[in-house]
Amino acid sequence: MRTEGLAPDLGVDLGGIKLANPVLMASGTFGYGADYVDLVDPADLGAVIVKGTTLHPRAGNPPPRIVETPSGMLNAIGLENPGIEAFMDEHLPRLRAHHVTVIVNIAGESVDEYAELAKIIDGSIGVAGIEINISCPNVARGGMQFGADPGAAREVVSAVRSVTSLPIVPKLSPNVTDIVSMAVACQDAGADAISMINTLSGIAIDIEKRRPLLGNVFGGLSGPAIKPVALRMIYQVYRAVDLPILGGGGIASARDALEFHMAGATAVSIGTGTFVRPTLAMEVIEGVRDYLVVHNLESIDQIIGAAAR
Amino acid sequence: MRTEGLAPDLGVDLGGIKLANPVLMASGTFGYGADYVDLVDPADLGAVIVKGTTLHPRAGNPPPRIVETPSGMLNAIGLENPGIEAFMDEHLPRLRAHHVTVIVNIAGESVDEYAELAKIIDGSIGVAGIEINISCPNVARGGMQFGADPGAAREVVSAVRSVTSLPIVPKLSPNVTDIVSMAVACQDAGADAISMINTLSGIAIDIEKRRPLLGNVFGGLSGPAIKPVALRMIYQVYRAVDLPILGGGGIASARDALEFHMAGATAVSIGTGTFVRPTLAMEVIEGVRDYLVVHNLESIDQIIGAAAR
Amino acid sequence: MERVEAKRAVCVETATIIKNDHVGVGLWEMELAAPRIVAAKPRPGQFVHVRTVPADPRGNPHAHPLLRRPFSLYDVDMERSNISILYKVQGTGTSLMTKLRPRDLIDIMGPLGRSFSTPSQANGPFTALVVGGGVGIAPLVYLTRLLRQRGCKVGVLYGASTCGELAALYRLQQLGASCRCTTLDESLGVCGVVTDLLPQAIQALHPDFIYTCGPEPMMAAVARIAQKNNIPGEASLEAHMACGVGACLGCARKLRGSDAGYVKVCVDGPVFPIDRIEFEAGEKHGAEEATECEQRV
Amino acid sequence: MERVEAKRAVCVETATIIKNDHVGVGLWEMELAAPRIVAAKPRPGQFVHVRTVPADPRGNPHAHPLLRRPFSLYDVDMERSNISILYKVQGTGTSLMTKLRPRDLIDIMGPLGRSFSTPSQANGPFTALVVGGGVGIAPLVYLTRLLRQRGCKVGVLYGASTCGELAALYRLQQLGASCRCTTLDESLGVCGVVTDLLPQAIQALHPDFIYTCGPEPMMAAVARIAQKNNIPGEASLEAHMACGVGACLGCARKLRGSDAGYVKVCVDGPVFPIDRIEFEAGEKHGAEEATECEQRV
Ligand SMILES: Cc1cc2nc3c(=O)[nH]c(=O)nc-3n(C[C@H](O)[C@H](O)[C@H](O)COP(=O)(O)OP(=O)(O)OC[C@H]3O[C@@H](n4cnc5c(N)ncnc54)[C@H](O)[C@@H]3O)c2cc1C
Ligand SMILES: Cc1cc2nc3c(=O)[nH]c(=O)nc-3n(C[C@H](O)[C@H](O)[C@H](O)COP(=O)(O)OP(=O)(O)OC[C@H]3O[C@@H](n4cnc5c(N)ncnc54)[C@H](O)[C@@H]3O)c2cc1C
Ligand SMILES: Cc1cc2nc3c(=O)[nH]c(=O)nc-3n(C[C@H](O)[C@H](O)[C@H](O)COP(=O)(O)O)c2cc1C
Ligand SMILES: Cc1cc2nc3c(=O)[nH]c(=O)nc-3n(C[C@H](O)[C@H](O)[C@H](O)COP(=O)(O)O)c2cc1C
Ligand code: FES
Ligand code: FES
Repeated sequence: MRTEGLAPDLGVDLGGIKLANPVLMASGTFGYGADYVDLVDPADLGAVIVKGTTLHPRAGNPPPRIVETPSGMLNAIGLENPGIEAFMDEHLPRLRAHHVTVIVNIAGESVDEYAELAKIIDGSIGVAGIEINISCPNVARGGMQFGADPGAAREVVSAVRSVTSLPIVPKLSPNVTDIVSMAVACQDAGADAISMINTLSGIAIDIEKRRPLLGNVFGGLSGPAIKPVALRMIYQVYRAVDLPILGGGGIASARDALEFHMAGATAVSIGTGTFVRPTLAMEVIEGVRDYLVVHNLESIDQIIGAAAR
Repeated sequence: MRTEGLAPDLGVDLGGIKLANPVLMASGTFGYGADYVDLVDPADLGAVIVKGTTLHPRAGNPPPRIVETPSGMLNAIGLENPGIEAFMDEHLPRLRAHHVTVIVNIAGESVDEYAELAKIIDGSIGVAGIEINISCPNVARGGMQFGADPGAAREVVSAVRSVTSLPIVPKLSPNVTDIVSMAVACQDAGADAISMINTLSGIAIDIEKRRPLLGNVFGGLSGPAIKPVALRMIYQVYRAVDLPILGGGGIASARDALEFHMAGATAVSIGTGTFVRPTLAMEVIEGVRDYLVVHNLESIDQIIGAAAR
Repeated sequence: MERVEAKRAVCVETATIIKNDHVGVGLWEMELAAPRIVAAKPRPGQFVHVRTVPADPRGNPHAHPLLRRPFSLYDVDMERSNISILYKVQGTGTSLMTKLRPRDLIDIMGPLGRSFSTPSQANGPFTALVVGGGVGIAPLVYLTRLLRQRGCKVGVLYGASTCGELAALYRLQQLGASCRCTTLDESLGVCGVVTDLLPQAIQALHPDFIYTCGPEPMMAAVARIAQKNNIPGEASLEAHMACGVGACLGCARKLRGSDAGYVKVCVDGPVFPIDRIEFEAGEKHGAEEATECEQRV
Repeated sequence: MERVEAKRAVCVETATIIKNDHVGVGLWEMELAAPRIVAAKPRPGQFVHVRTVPADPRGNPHAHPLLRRPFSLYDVDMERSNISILYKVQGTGTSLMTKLRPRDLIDIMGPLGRSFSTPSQANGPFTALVVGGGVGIAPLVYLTRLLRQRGCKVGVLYGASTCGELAALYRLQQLGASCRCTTLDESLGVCGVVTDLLPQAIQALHPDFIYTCGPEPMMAAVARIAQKNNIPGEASLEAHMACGVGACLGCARKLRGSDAGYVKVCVDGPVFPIDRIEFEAGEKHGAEEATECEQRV
């Protein structure tokens, strides 16, 4: 159903981050943009959100780090990354050279670390925005404690806000009782947009060994299995908060992406879906465009939150 | 791999409820035991947990009430039920006549209603225990508010405890930040066992109508999709609380049930899986027995919590 | 009138596919060897609940889609113990069904639901008018077979968008029903929608009873016209289903005058008296409105 | 030595199944027309990442299982642009693969990973010893083909539980490799495990290089014996994979002396120098231990 000739506007503004189209690669699932380069030109994407980056290099968790589950997977990577300096020196220049819109996902072990990371990024050229990972369930320190408590989230976001004028996008954990209060706290603290959802905390068990399957015991559940939960949370936050939402969690088709837009997402992120179909992001961009054409819509804005009003 | 002759002990004690085998039908998925009677003899099951029962009859939510999702489904039944009196008069005698072990799932709109329901049941013969539904996400009043706050859960469980000596089993909602504190609150209030998990709150959107698909907008996600989350919560509660656990959420095979036992469940409940394979519960009983035989284990106790220690 | 209440003898059966053919625009017919279900004496209007993925002896409990799909009995061959369904490709489940080949195994459950009411000998001579739209014709074919076996006179009004969708026409004619068709593109029969023919057919046949299945606006129009003419009737409804046996309460629907609560389409239906159904809001349909064809003229 | 770094030219291809045959106990061989992957000049030791469900043009993005499955290139037919994989039925994905028939389409991605090192002309005469256990023989067959094409002398030690699992034996012999086999049940070749033969084979062949793939305890034993004899070598490792291209960091594994962190099996491997691998704790294997056969005697 591709309709040539007509060209609806796929551009969106995600809290000050101008995106040529609303499809982003989720943090931790597209490396630094180079791994899929034979299959996807990262410059064609709305943006690439790079792997969660910490102040110091991290080795990550012991294997096994992934296990498949029904319509999903658990991962317990443990934020393996070369640290912010190596990212700035090695990866960012390459991304910049390829005209990729880059959002850096940062993870600190303390409020100060978040601020320090943001300060380092603020001083550089070629970063369009910062995604603040307050939700990674796979590391002992940092991560979840900030994502589970509105007060702590407010602190982290405020600290980052105070050191950068780059657009900042806190990424929320779904493992909470009240997602709206988390989003409100981020809004109050000066966030420019909200990213959601990160993975659901889960485990799997090897019934022959009678032990947890993951080296880290706990992992993060991603993939189509979590889509209904992601949509619900986006719907709730869209109705309660004025910030644009970067929505994701289980997107596996253009239809899925449209559901996210209609629930309230200004842009969408694709993670696990890329592992299954490396070119999924491109198919989603095309499929969303087709939907707009077929339904005589001029821009994506006309469907954002359509089902949540 | 059926091995005749050997007969490991499948009996378990779920906080005072003696079960001939550890496989139960989850509330709301097996009606009052009569709907599947051509296919499954309810007397062969560990127990039947009947549909959530309220003080007064409830009509339930407007349709559509169900929608399929990847490896799962959303339901928004809205606790349609004929009320406790009709249950006691019409359904319970029939269940009793068929020698079914019956657990009644109760849902109140207030603490008092929970107590009143428990009092009515306490006075009757033929009920083995009470599952306290403090977690139904599909009703406006009652349900979730008790399931999201340890203080409220404690109140409900205490109130029920004070009026009955029947085994009481609060059923926890997974839509919380800290499942362990919910379980601890229930333990402190005198619960005999913990049932978990109820459904995850989710939505789905009709991209043609640009509206939520369910009449009630929000529904409860069940089925294999939620299994990793259920296992994680059971694992956490098993390590923190001394009560036996009735574990469920996405069980679709004997292998799944074994994972639940090893994560810490004394007994398991099957819901959505029955819709897919009506005889699943019987297959699970047989498959668990086979595992014990093949691994030379005499009783199910030997695997309960094996992966969580 | 005779009618089957739900759940006389439900069974789950691993049926063998005999044929699975593309029989019309978007339409497929699947014939299955299902001796256990046939032994339960299924009645017209009842349905089977089908796992759309191949039955796997090794068991793949997570195959997508998870839930079963309901399909009316299109025909039953009592002698060979075969059943047939006529299905339209809609989404994932029905797409997967088209991939199945003869000799493949498929997991079905049934017979389920309450059947159409049919006249017993005692009713004397009986004239039925059957009104089907699109794939809604499915339950009406087996119904027609039974009515004809009982010696009833059966008139059929059968509408679709185009003649390639009238997949059941030949079978209906073979059963000795007198059929009149409508298509929107005038490719066969009268140009228009099936309810355009209804007032005249009522005049001509004086039916004792009207049976209908098809899109809701069509059935709503049939119900209006039937009631205007004081003719009783029944319609087969659809609802999203999980269990199919009354256990999940997922298939709720309000009936007229049932403030008390919802009925379950799977066990209280899928067949309901037309005067009790509250049809879903939809455009007016057929006779009462200018049809596309008239507008074209 | 020549070696291919990962990702020279990865492509995703809807390949057509040419054959999919049951070739041994629990073993299947699938041949695929995959011109784009063949055009990327895949090398021995590289793998393809396979969606185990039939490729569906209508798209069923939720088909189970979701993730791709990695399989080594068992053989490549450059002329016909076909590739083969030899796979063992383990769980859901590999079970589903056995259901695929010639002409079905399947979604594969590759070639992926770093290949075995192979001698270039400049290395002069070269003797390779190839040690495979069970389905671990898969990458070693294509390797043997290449080594033989380059004029190398290739000795193969090939072990399995029983002769019905030695599915690659004929193909190896056709390639002109001298093969010795072991089975645990004495059904073919020497009774025992494949490493029982290794010390003697090293004496006889004086290999320049040892290549191995199989169960971890087997490869660990091969590594120990190779190192004791000062012979360099490489082994192909497995890890659970999601992306297969280095993006997810899911396939991490520690190498000896790499305190700095983990390597990625998908892009840093799957082939690694045997002296750098920290093998998974397992029982001692073969030569160093009494085997079942000896115990039986
Ligand atoms: C009693 C009954 C009898 C039916 N008889 C027939 C028949 O004879 N021939 C025929 O072609 N169709 C029939 N249908 C409709 C048929 O069940 C749906 O077309 C089918 O479920 C669509 O499945 P899918 O996976 O292709 O669609 P998807 O859209 O992918 O399905 C998604 C979900 O929606 C449900 N769904 C979608 N459409 C319908 C619908 N119209 N009614 C109920 N559930 C739906 C599915 O069951 C599934 O849960 C009948 C429905 C009912 C309730
Ligand atoms: C580089 C590489 C090359 C391989 N080459 C071959 C080959 O040529 N022939 C062959 O038969 N097998 C090979 N394997 C192993 C093969 O990938 C697994 O047997 C297969 O993934 C099992 O899938 P399943 O769905 O049947 O099993 P399941 O147990 O149902 O799979 C569940 C999950 O575990 C993973 N998994 C299970 N076993 C393994 C394993 N041994 N290694 C990695 N992941 C696993 C699956 O990918 C999946 O994510 C190779 C593995 C790797 C990493
Ligand atoms: C292998 C893997 C690694 C991930 N790493 C990160 C990370 O470093 N930082 C982060 O914020 N989210 C991380 N995530 C979460 C994803 O960015 C995304 O939020 C989540 O997977 C849900 O989307 P999906 O279902 O489309 O994958 C990771 C997810 C996966 C599967
Ligand atoms: C249709 C439906 C109705 C349900 N009704 C109830 C209910 O009345 N009370 C309750 O405590 N749980 C109810 N549940 C939740 C189930 O008992 C069970 O906890 C949940 O579905 C997870 O298990 P499963 O994945 O095996 O279905 C219902 C679930 C479904 C699918
Ligand atoms: S489908 Fe479950 S009650 Fe009707
Ligand atoms: S499988 Fe993703 S990095 Fe190796």
